[in-house]
Amino acid sequence: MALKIKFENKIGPATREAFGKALVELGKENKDVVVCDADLSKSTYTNGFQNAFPERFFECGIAESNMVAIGAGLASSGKIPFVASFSAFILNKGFEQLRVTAAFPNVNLKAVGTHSGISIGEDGPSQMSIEDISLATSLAGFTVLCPADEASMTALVKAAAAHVGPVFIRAGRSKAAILYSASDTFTIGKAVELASGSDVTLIGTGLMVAECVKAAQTLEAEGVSARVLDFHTVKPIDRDAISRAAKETGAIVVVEEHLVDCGLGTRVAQVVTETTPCVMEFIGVDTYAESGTPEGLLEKYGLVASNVVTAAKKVISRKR
Amino acid sequence: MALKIKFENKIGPATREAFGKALVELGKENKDVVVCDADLSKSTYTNGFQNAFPERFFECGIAESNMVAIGAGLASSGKIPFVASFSAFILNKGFEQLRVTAAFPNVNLKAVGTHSGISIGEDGPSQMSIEDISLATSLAGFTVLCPADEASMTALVKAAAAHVGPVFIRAGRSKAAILYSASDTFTIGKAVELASGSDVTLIGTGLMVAECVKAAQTLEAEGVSARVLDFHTVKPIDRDAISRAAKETGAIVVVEEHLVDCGLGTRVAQVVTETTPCVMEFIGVDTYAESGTPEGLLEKYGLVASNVVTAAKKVISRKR
Amino acid sequence: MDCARLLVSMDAPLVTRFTASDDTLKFGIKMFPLTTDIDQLKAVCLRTRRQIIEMITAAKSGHPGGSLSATEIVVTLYHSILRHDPANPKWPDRDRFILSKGHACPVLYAVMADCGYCPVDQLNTLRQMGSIYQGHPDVRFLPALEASTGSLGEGLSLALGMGLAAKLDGSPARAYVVLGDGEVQEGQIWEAAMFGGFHQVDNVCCIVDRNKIQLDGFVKDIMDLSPLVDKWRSFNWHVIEVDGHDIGELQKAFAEAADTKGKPTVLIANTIKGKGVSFMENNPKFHGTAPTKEEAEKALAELV
Amino acid sequence: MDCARLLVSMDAPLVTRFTASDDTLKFGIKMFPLTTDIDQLKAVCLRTRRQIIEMITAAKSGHPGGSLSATEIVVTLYHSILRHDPANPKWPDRDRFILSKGHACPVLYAVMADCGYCPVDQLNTLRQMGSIYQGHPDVRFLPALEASTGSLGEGLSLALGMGLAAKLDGSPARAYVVLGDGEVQEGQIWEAAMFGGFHQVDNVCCIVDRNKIQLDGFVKDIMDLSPLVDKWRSFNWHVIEVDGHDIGELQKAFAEAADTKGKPTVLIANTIKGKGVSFMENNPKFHGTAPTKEEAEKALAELV
Ligand SMILES: Cc1ncc(C[n+]2csc(CCOP(=O)(O)OP(=O)(O)O)c2C)c(N)n1
Ligand SMILES: Cc1ncc(C[n+]2csc(CCOP(=O)(O)OP(=O)(O)O)c2C)c(N)n1
Ligand SMILES: [Mg+2]
Ligand SMILES: [Mg+2]
Repeated sequence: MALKIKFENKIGPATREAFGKALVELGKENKDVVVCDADLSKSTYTNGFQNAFPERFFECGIAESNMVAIGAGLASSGKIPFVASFSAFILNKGFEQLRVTAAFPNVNLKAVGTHSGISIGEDGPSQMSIEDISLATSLAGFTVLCPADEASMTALVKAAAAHVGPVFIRAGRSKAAILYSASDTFTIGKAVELASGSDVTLIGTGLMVAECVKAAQTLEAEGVSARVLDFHTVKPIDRDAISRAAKETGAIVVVEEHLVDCGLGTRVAQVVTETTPCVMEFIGVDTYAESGTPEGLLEKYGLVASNVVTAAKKVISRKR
Repeated sequence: MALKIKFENKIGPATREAFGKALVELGKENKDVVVCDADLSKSTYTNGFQNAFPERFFECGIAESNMVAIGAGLASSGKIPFVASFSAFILNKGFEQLRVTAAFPNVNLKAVGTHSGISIGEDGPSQMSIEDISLATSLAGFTVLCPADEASMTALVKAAAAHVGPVFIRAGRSKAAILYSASDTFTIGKAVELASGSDVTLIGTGLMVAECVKAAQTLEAEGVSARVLDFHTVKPIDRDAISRAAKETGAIVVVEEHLVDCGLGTRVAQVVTETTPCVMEFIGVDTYAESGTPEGLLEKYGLVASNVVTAAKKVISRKR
Repeated sequence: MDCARLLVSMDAPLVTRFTASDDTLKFGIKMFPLTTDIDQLKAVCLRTRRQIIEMITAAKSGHPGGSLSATEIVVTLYHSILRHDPANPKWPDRDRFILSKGHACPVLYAVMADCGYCPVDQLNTLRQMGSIYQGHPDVRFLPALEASTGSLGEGLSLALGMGLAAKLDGSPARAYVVLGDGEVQEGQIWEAAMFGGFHQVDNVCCIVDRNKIQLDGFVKDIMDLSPLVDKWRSFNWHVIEVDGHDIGELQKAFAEAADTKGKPTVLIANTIKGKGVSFMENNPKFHGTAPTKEEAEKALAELV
Repeated sequence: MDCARLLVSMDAPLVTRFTASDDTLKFGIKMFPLTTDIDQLKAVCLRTRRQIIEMITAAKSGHPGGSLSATEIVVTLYHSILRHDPANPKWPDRDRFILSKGHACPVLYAVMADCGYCPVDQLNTLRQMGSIYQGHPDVRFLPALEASTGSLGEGLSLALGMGLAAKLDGSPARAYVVLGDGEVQEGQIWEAAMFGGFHQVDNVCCIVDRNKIQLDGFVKDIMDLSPLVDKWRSFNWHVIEVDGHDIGELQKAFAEAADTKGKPTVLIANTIKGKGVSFMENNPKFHGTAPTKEEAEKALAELV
């Protein structure tokens, strides 16, 4: 493999923090940007926007269903609303509102879920979303983004605002390893190839992208050439990158901090069988996790680089 | 192919009606069976149970979130509650309740969604659920059933009641072609092979199973041998049937009245790439439909036997 | 869209909150002529009711009861209250109308067509594939609609969002939303009610079509709402109880709502489900059952 | 599970609704000894508060404010009101307790451990991987809990379901549920309130921990609830306002709730968030911030 970025395994801000900062910048650039939150503005980092533009911030209290539809009403009147909460609450309590008031009429609403995955840590599974990719991608017409680090989140929040149509952005609680710099550019729907490689492709999204990069480094030391793709966009899915990976590497591992049987992996598998069938392995969780440190949980539930290495070797061994 | 059932394309009752009748029988057999509905008892057919056992029927009004958690409370105290509404409403408005009060603590709740898919007809997309398979399978620990006709629904409602743990049952509004007889038996998690075949496998669920059978008949006339599998259980998925189909027929078509990129098809594709990669085609919808007759809509949105035939030929042509 | 504007002679507008703005120039706004004339409005209601029966009969499915109960409410809004221009349905400063109880869309389609938003002669394609008159309001097919509805409980939140947007823009636009009384059982209504009261979204006016019947039967048997006035008051709304079939009372209540500052207003509009057709009145059967041809003839014979 | 039963000398039970049934034989029920002795209960509250501070300090994260505000409520329930047996947590006729505001679980864990449900000496493993004392109540780890909570808004519905089940079974079991005041903004609470009032689920008693603070700040600034008593009354509940730190008032109110037939009862328990620790009292910061070691020492020095 050949790494296309400078990766030093340095820890940067959480993607939720990057989201909060990007919002403030958006607010400066465009007075139509408005923000709603449901009593979690300190955790979603929308409080930066709230402080900067109090008249464009709407506190909805602990009432996520109403918040989503309030946002759709604002969007229907020409605003660009970002409605935010924990991913588990905005999607699970706002799904019908996202469907009927945003997806179905194609309204320009931006929904943001922070505290995705199990890496939120001590608060435990009631606050973790391990089904948000599934729910968000079940909204026809939605664009679903899951950036891996600060720079990609910043760029993609702006891209989401510029995109006309409903968007869901998935953000994490934990600090995220730095992959990109502020000068990197991102296109919605186009995966980023972080490392070229020919033996296997490692597809990650969110925090798992860095684990894929680390795994690729380990694999290289063992003589295995791994391609690494950052699927910052889960929907629309980059069919082209998938079919090329299948054709050129013949083996794919998908890694996500999500239920393994209804997330990015299943969508990639669908494209693989529709285009170029190849062997695949999937890394994710299959049950609700528990309290613990983020690092401890990722380790226990098999979401770290060493698990990716093992899966890569396994999938390669399955190639005919 | 060799058809293993007598299929005369005769129309029987809707699966929702079969569900309603089975509930009454369950009520007679087991006094712990209780039912909740959200102002749709005439449409979900829970009104049969209501009339037979009024003291065990709880009308919740138009408040699906509360209904689901009321059901979980009943289950926690030893009852076997069936909570029913349209699939779109019970899952989309009750998802967080299903997650936290049923899936997460593994509570013995049975949730039933009727009016699945686009074949509900004239009421249009706000009442159609084309994302219910995705949402229900995103609940860890849930068993997800989607029977194709009266006899299989009747048997599987009973199996659901006997199964200890949370279950979601998907039912349709339209009358369903008869595939089985009352003496047929069904096992949760085990697909039924309705026709043996070697050139291609047609996997269907719900109303689409009959379309697969019809397609297999057409294909046979053209010299193509198609296996037909009824995936009445979407979760846990029958990995064995999938990997055998992939190995023995080398080509699979999945047909579902559901968003094509987040339903049964994606789950089958995952198992295929994990076990025996092969070419696949997928039939489903990719957008919200509209009002119309059930037949007209199925035709327009490409969910009839002729579409299955076309896909089967295509997928066979893609075999190497 | 081929939208022949109906020309009906009308009095001067009742409410003249509207002041010329850039928008009127940009959008070439020619306000729909409003009227206070009750006889004239009664005539509109009569033809609306006839249209509802005809549409639903032609469709062979649909919801007559809740369409008929809301007729005076919707007609009064479009003909006496809303600042709107059917030729410019996206004029930013227009007042908004949302039928949250979307299953009652026949009344909305009939009134919008009558106002010139959309063709009268296609009304009888209701619920057919490709029709702009979908089974529930769908903006993809009829963009002049303010919202796609049909999943109960969402319209009040939408109206509040529109109200907030109007305030941000300094627009005189107001948002009106009709809820069913069964719909009021949805928790989201109370989340929205709390939000509206707390944020003082006084450019929103909610109308509860209190027809006392929902899908499975009478509201009092399914999930009673009483005391409904107390509920809304305790959520800090200005509450006006009206006879929802009395156009004069409705006009006065809407005027009072517009004059009420610091609080949103809710009209509890007491109505009769199926109003105007003897055998449909107060009859749960006609919540969601289309009349047969014979029943339709009987109904039309009464609606004269 | 290694559950050492704490032996505390206690008075006779306050409420003796309990009558011997087959269950007592089958389950070998030895009712937890209840007491009305306020001094004794105050002592339990004090050690509970100390335990809360210690647990959260050890965990370095958690929610002290809402745990401290609910201390008298939870202690009074477990020691004066609930018919329960820590040795038989699944006894069908037991009274149920649900902490719907699951983030306040430290108070519940401390009280349950003190009653003998679970080990006191593991309380300081709160929020650690594998601990039975999860960050939010999780029945998978601590089966003696009645419900897994943490997603706000769900506990009242659960309690109502349990109340219905008890009625079907002819059981004397009652269900108690504690909500946060911020939590009451969830629409599901009002769906449940409407259900409880309509179906007269009078074996359910709801307690709103009215500590006037939620996550982002004061309830009155985030989404005011006033007039809260009127709201519940208009949803047909029997409402009792109490000082949520006055054990005698709480005991009386719970007795009144048990005596109230045909209506469920809600206690609006006026409390102080962070109660008992001067620098945490009424301080939004300590909704979800663990005390530092120094702060913990200061707090424990006050809790004597
Ligand atoms: C969320 C949701 N739940 C259930 C339904 C099914 N449904 C359609 S109409 C109706 C009854 C509505 O009664 P009401 O609000 O009183 O309307 P009206 O009497 O004015 O027709 C129901 C339950 C729905 N459309 N949306
Ligand atoms: C559905 C849901 N939304 C948001 C949260 C995040 N959250 C945790 S605690 C809290 C504030 C709760 O305030 P309140 O109910 O007043 O509790 P208390 O003051 O008693 O701690 C919030 C918003 C949650 N747990 N669940
Ligand atoms: Mg009604
Ligand atoms: Mg509080």
